[in-house]
Amino acid sequence: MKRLFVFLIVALTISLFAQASVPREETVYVAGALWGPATTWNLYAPQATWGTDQFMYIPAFQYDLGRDAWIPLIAEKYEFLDDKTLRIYIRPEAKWSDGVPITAEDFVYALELSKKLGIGPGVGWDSYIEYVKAVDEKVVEFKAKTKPLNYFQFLSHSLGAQPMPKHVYSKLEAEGKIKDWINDNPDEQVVSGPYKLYHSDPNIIIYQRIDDWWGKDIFGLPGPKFIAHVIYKDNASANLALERGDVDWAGLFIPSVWEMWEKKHLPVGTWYKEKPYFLPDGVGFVYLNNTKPGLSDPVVRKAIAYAIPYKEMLAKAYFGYGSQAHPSMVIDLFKPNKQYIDYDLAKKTWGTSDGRVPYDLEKAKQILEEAGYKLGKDGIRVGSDGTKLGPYTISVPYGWTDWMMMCQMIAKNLKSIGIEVNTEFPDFSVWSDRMTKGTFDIIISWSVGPSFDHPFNIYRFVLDKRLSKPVGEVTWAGDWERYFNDEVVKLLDSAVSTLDPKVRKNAYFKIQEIIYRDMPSIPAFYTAHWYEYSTKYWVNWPNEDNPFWFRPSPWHADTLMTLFAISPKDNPKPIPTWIETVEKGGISIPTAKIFEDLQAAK
Amino acid sequence: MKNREILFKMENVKAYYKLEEVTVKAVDDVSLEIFEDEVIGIVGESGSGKTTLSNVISMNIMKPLTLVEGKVFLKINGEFEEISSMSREEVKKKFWGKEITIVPQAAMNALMPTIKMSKYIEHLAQSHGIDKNELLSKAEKRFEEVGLDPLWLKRYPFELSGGMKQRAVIAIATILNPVLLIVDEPTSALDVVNQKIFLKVLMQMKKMGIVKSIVFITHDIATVRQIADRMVVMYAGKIAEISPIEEIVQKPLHPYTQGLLNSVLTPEPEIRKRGITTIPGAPPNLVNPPSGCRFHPRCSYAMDICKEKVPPLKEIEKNRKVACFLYMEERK
Amino acid sequence: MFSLMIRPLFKNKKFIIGISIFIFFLLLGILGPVFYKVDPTEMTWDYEQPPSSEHPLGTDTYGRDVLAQLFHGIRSSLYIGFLAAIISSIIGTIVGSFSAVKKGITDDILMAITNIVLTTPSMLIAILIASYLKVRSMEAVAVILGLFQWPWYARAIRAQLMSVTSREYVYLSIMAGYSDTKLVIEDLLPTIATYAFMSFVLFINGGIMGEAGLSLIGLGPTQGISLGLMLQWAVLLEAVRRGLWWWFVPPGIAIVAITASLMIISTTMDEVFNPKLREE
Amino acid sequence: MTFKPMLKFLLRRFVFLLVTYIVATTIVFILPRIIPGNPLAQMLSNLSRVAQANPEAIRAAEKTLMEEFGVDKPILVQYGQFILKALKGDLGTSISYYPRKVIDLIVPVIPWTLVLLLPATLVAWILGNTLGAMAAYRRNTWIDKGVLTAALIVSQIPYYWLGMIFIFLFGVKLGWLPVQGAYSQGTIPSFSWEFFVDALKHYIMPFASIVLSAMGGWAIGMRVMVINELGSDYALFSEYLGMKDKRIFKYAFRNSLLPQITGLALNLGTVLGGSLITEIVFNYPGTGYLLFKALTTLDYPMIQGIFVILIASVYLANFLVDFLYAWIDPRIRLGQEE
Repeated sequence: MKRLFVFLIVALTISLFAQASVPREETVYVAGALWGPATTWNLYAPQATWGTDQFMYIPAFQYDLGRDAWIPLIAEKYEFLDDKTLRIYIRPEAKWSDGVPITAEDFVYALELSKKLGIGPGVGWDSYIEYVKAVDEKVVEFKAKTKPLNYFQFLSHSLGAQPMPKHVYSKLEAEGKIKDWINDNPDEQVVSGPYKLYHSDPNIIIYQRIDDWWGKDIFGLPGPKFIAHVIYKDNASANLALERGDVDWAGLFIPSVWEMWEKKHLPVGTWYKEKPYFLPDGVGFVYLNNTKPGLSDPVVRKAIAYAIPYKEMLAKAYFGYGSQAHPSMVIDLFKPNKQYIDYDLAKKTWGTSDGRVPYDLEKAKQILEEAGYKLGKDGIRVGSDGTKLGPYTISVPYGWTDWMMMCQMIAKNLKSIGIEVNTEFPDFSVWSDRMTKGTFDIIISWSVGPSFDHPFNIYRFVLDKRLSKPVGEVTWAGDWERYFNDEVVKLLDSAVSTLDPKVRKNAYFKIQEIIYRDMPSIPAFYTAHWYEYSTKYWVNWPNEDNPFWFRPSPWHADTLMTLFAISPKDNPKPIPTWIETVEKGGISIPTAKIFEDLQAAK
Repeated sequence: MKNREILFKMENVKAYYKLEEVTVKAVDDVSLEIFEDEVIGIVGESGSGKTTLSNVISMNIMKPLTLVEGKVFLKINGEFEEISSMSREEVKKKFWGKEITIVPQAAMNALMPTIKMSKYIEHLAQSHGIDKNELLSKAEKRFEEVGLDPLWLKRYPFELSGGMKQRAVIAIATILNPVLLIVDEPTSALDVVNQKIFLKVLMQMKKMGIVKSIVFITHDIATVRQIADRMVVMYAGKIAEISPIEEIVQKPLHPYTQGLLNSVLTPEPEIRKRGITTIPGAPPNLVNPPSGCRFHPRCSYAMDICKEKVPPLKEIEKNRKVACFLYMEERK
Repeated sequence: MFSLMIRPLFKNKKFIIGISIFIFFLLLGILGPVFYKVDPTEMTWDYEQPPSSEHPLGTDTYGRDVLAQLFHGIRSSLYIGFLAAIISSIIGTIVGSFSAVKKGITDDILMAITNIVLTTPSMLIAILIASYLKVRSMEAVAVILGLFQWPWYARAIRAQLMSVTSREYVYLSIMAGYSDTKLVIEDLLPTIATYAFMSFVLFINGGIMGEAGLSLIGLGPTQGISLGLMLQWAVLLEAVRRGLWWWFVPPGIAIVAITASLMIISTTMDEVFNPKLREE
Repeated sequence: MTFKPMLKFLLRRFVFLLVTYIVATTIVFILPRIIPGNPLAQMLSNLSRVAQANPEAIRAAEKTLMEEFGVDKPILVQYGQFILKALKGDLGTSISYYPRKVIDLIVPVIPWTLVLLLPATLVAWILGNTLGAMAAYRRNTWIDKGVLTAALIVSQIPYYWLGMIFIFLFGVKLGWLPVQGAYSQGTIPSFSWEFFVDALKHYIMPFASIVLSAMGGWAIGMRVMVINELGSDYALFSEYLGMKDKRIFKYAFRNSLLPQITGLALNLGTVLGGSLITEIVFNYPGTGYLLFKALTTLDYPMIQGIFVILIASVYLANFLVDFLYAWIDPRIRLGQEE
C-alpha cells in the first residue's frame, strides 16, 4: 500500500506538470479508433496502440484498394529478376526520424525479428517467402517459396514490408526486452512515417507531425499538425462529441447517421450522401455449423439462405448501412473485384437479375419439402432419416445490438419455415469460444475484407480447411463452420500460384459453383467501413465526390493517405495528384502492371 | 410532628393520558401537600400512577399526558406560584434544576456518556447563566459530600461504578440547591449495600439543607420506611392513604395499605419478590376503572357503598388521611 | 399478534401512501404484460418514436415498444428484488438466530463470518462475480445480490434475540427441553417478525438497485428485460444524448418510485413500532 | 494507561481487516480460475476482425500469447506469487493493454477517483447528517416532514440515473455544463487557472449527482438516531436540570454522530461501487471507467488488479475511520467497549 501511495503522489504531480493543450485549428480530433489507454508503440506486440501502424511505421509500397495499385512510399521502384525473385529499391531520401538512413538491413532485420518472436510486422511471411536479403545499402531482395507458391502473399509481404530501425531494436534485442518495450518516450521514438507521439495519458493520445519528414518533397506533408484521439468510454460519448464538433474524423457506428445533417444540419459527412452511407469493410456471414445434424445438409443451408430477410434486416437492424452480399462471397462494390464473379452462373442459380439470393420463404419451404423434410406436429421439420431441424441457437455477443436484432429476425423467419431456432446472446468470450471451437449452431460473425488478394483471402478464410481445426479445438484463423473440401483447397492454390489471369478467374468461378452447391455458410451482408468527418475545421475529406482514398476510416491500418488529402478550412490546399496511377500522372503502380512485369520476368 | 410550612400543594388534579381512542386516568382527582423539610414517600404498584404524579409535581407534562383539571402550586420565596398555569417550557426555564429537580428512574445512564462530567457542569452553568468556575467548585464540594473524590469530575461517567454513578447523579441533581427533589425508583438498580449508601446520601442532602424536601417514589416500602417522614399510598390513580410513616406502619388504615405492608413484612424473600400478590386479583386498568372505590373488587371488606360511591380522602386522625368508607359515617 | 401489528399501520397516512404506490407498481408488473399484449422484443419499423397513441411511451432505436419493456422490466426487477430479499432474509435469519441461541463458538464463528461479509465492499464483489459469470439468468443476478445484503440484518436479529432470550418464557421453554430450532421458530422469531419484515422490504430495495447498477455496467441478466437493462440499452444507444427522454426516464422513475415506496413503508413501520419515534 | 485500550482496539480492528482483506483477495484470485473462459479471445478477435491479419499472423499470435499468459504452475504456487507480487505492487500484465503493467495503468486514474469520491462522500455525509439532525430537532414541523420526504425519495434515486438526468437537462437541453470527461478534450492537465476552472465545470455534475443521492440516506439515518438520543435518559435528566434545549440537542447530535461514522466506514464499499458507475455515466477518467473497460474486454489481470486495490483502499479507509472513531468516542479510547 505504501508503495501505492508513493505511486499516487508521483502520478498526481506528473499529470499536473504536463504541457499545455494543442491548438484546435491545427489538430484533427479522432474518435472510434481507440477505446482504452495506450498499450505500446512497439509493433512487436499483439496489439500496438492505434497510430503506431497507421502513422509511425510505413511500408515500402502502400496498396490502394480503390485503384488496385501500389504507391511507392519508402521504396521508389521494384524489379523482378525472375518470376520468383523481387528486388525493392529504397528511396535515397528515406530516413528515420533520427536522421539515420533507412537501409535494406532494416527491412531484413524487421522480418527476421517477426519470424523469431512469432509476432510483429509481416509475421508469417516465411511461409511464402524463401528468403529476404540485403543486396546492398538500399536494395532488398525477396525470393518466393515454391511450395506453397502464392504470388499474392509473396507480393503483399514483400511490397508491403515495413522496415524497423535496426539500430534501435538490435540494442533492445541484445537486452532481450523487445516484447516489454513500450516505446512511449517521444524523444526516443525513431519512426519512418510523418508522425510521432506528442503526448499520451489515459484520456488522450496526441501525435505530432514531423515537419522535416524525409518524404515532404515527394509527397508533401499531411494536413494536420496534430492528431489527437480522446479516449471515449463508448459510442455514446464519442458520437456526442462528434455532434458537438469536438471530433473531426471518426470511425463510429452511429444510429440513423443521416439525422446529423438532415435533421440537425451539422457539418458532418460520410462516404456516400445516401444509403448505404459507408463503404463496405468486409462480409458479414451467417455461419452454419457444418458438423451439426441437419445443418450438415446443403439443402437445409440453402433453405436458410432463402429465408433470411436481407433487405428488411439491413434496413431495420443496420440502418441500411450495408447491402446484401453477393453469394459468390466476392465484394462486388469495388470495380476490380467484379471480374472474379461468374454473374451468369449466379443469375442462373438464384434467378435474380444481380445474381443475389432472393428472400423467398415459399422457395425455402419447397426445397425442404422436396428434400423430404416434413413438418412435425410441433411445427418443426423432420428429415426422412429422422434428423430434426432444431432446436438450434443463433447467437451473437451481448450488446452487439445491430447483430442481435438480425438474429431475432432470422430466428423468426426460420421458425416460420419449420426450422426451430432460438436467439442467444451470451458474453463475448462465451460466444467467441463457441465460434472458434466450432461448437455453435448458427452465428453471425465477421470474415475478411477487400484487399490486394481478394477474393482469395475471403475464400481462404471461409473455406480453407487448413485454417480450421477439429471441433473442440480453438482456431481463430478461419473456416469456423468446419467446411472440409479438398477440391476447394486445390482450386485456391491454383488460383494464387498462377500468373495467368484466365486460370485464376476460372478457379474462382469453379469455387463459386461449389459454393452455390454446398452453401457452406451464407455471405449475408457487407459490413460498413465506419467513417464520418466534420467539415467544421477540416475540409477535402475523401468521399464519393472526392475519391482520394478508399480506406478512410481512422482505425484502418492503411488510413494514413487520408491525411494527405485534407487541409484546414481557412486555407484549403489542392488535393495531391501523386496518388493517381502512373498513366494518370501519379506515382502508384497498378497491380495489373505488376503482374505483367512478373510474367515478363519469366 | 408539628405541622410545618407548606412548600408545594396540588388541588384535585386530574392528569390523563389522551391516546388515540382511549384515555388513561393515571392521576384522577388527587390533592396533596408537601411540607418544607420533609421526605415524602409515594408508594404504589407499577401502573398506580405514582410516576405520573411525580411528573405532575414537576409539571413535566408532555403529550399524550394532559392536565385535565386542578391546580399545582409551588412556593417560591414565600409566594405560591401556580405553576399549573404555565407551559412546560416556562416551568422548565423558571424552575427546573433551580427549584425542582427530578432524578429519573434509570439514573444509571442519566449522565451524558461521551463528555467529562466537569464539562457537563460547565454546560449546566452556561444554561443557567452562572459563572462556571463557581459551579465547578460547588460540584467538587458536592462530590465530596456524596463521598466521591472530586477528581472523578475530570472523568467520563462510564468510568464510575453503578453506586458511584448514582451518587454522582444526586450530586449533580442537587448542584443548584433545588428546594424540591423528586427521586423516582432510584434504588431499584442497586445492590443492598449501595442502596443504603445512597439513602444516607439522600438524607444528608436534606439535613444540610441543600434540598428542602424530597419526593421519593418507589414500589418498595422497605426503603420508604428507612427515610420517609410521610407516606402516600397510591392505588389506581388515586391516593388511598396519607400519613406519617411510623403510624402507618404500626396501624395501616386502608385495606390496600394493609395488604401492601404485610406482603412486605413477611420474611421469605420469594413472597417479597412477588410484591403484593398476597392481595387477591390484579390492579385495574385505568382506562375504565371500577366504579366507586377502585379497590373494591380486591377488597375483603368491600361493602355495597364501595361499589357506588367514590370514598373521599378524609383526615380521620391527626395528620392521617384515608379514602375508605370503613372509617366514615356513611357506612352506617 | 399480526393483526395487532397491522391495525396501527393502516392508521398511518404515510404508510398507506407508500403501500399503495408499491401495490400499484406491483400490479403494473403483474398485470401490465397480461393486458398490454405487445411483445417488448418485437422490433418494428417506426423506431425512436416519441409517445403516441399506438406507442404510449414511444419506441426505442429498434422500434421496440417502451411501455411493453417497462411492464416486463418492472416485473423482472421486482422478481429479482424479491428473490434477492428472500435469500438475504433466509441467510440473515439463520445466521443471526443461531448465533444468538447457540452462543459460544458457533456464535463467534458466525459473527466473524458476518463481520467479514459486512466489511467486504459487497457491490464490488458482486461486480466481480457477475463479471466472471458468462451467462447470467435473473436468478443468478438475484443470488449474487442476495449473498451480500444479509450481514447487518443478521447482526440486528442476533442482538434482538439476545435481549429476548433473557426473558422468562425462553428460560421456561429451554427448561422444557425444546430443541434450538423449535425454540427459535416457536418463541423467538415471532418477537422479531416486524423487524424481519422491515428488513425484507429494504432487501427488495437492495435487489432492485443492485440489479440496475450491475446492468448499467453490462453485468445484468444476459436475457430478458429489466429496468436496469432498459437503462443500459438507453445508454448503449445514446438515448440521453439524442434526447429520447421517453426511453430512459420511465425506467428510472419506476425504480425510484418502487424503492422509495418500499423505503417509506419500512420507515413508517419503524415509526409505528419504535416507541421513541412514534408520532405524537 | 489511557492509550493502551485504544491501541488494543485498533490492533484488533487491524488484524480483523487484514484477515478480511486476505479473504477478499482470495476470492478475487480464485474466481477467474474456477470460472473458465478464454481471456485472450478479445485480443485475438481484434487481430482477426480489426487488424484483419492474415491467418499466419493470427496463428503465430495465438501461439505466442498462449505461452505468454498460460498458467501451468499449481494453483497454490500461483496464489503465493499473486499475493507476494500484489504486496510488491506488481499486479501482473494487462491483457487488453498488453504489454502494459496493470499497476501502471491503474495508478494514473486513481487520483481522479479520489478527487471525485472523497469530497463527494464527505460532503454528502456532512450535509445529510446536518439535515437529518435539523429535521429531528424541528420534530414534526414542516421542515422535518419536508426533509424526511425529500430524503426518502432522493435517497432512492440511483446515482447514475440522476447523472443521466443531469446530462440530459444541463448538458444536452440547456448546454450549461460539459457532458463528459474530467476536463475539455485536448487540454492537458496543468497548474493553470484556466485548467482549474475547466476541470471544475466538468466536476460539478458528477459531484452533485453523487452528493445528492448519497445525502438522503444519511439524513434519514441521522434523524432517527437523534430522535432516539433525545428520548434517552441523559437527555431527560439534562432537561430536568434545566439544561438548554440547544445543548441537549448538541449532546444527542454528538452521540448520534458516532454510529454514523461507523456507518460511513461500512458504506464506503457501496459508495465506491456507486461512484464507479457514476464515473462510467460521465465518462470520468477514474478507476470506474478503467474497470468498465477491463470488464468489457475481459481483461482479467486488470480486473483483479483494480479490485485488489479498490478493496484495499476500502479497508484502509475503514481503518482510518476506526482510528477517528476511537479518538472521538472516549468509551473506546478508555477501553470500555459495549
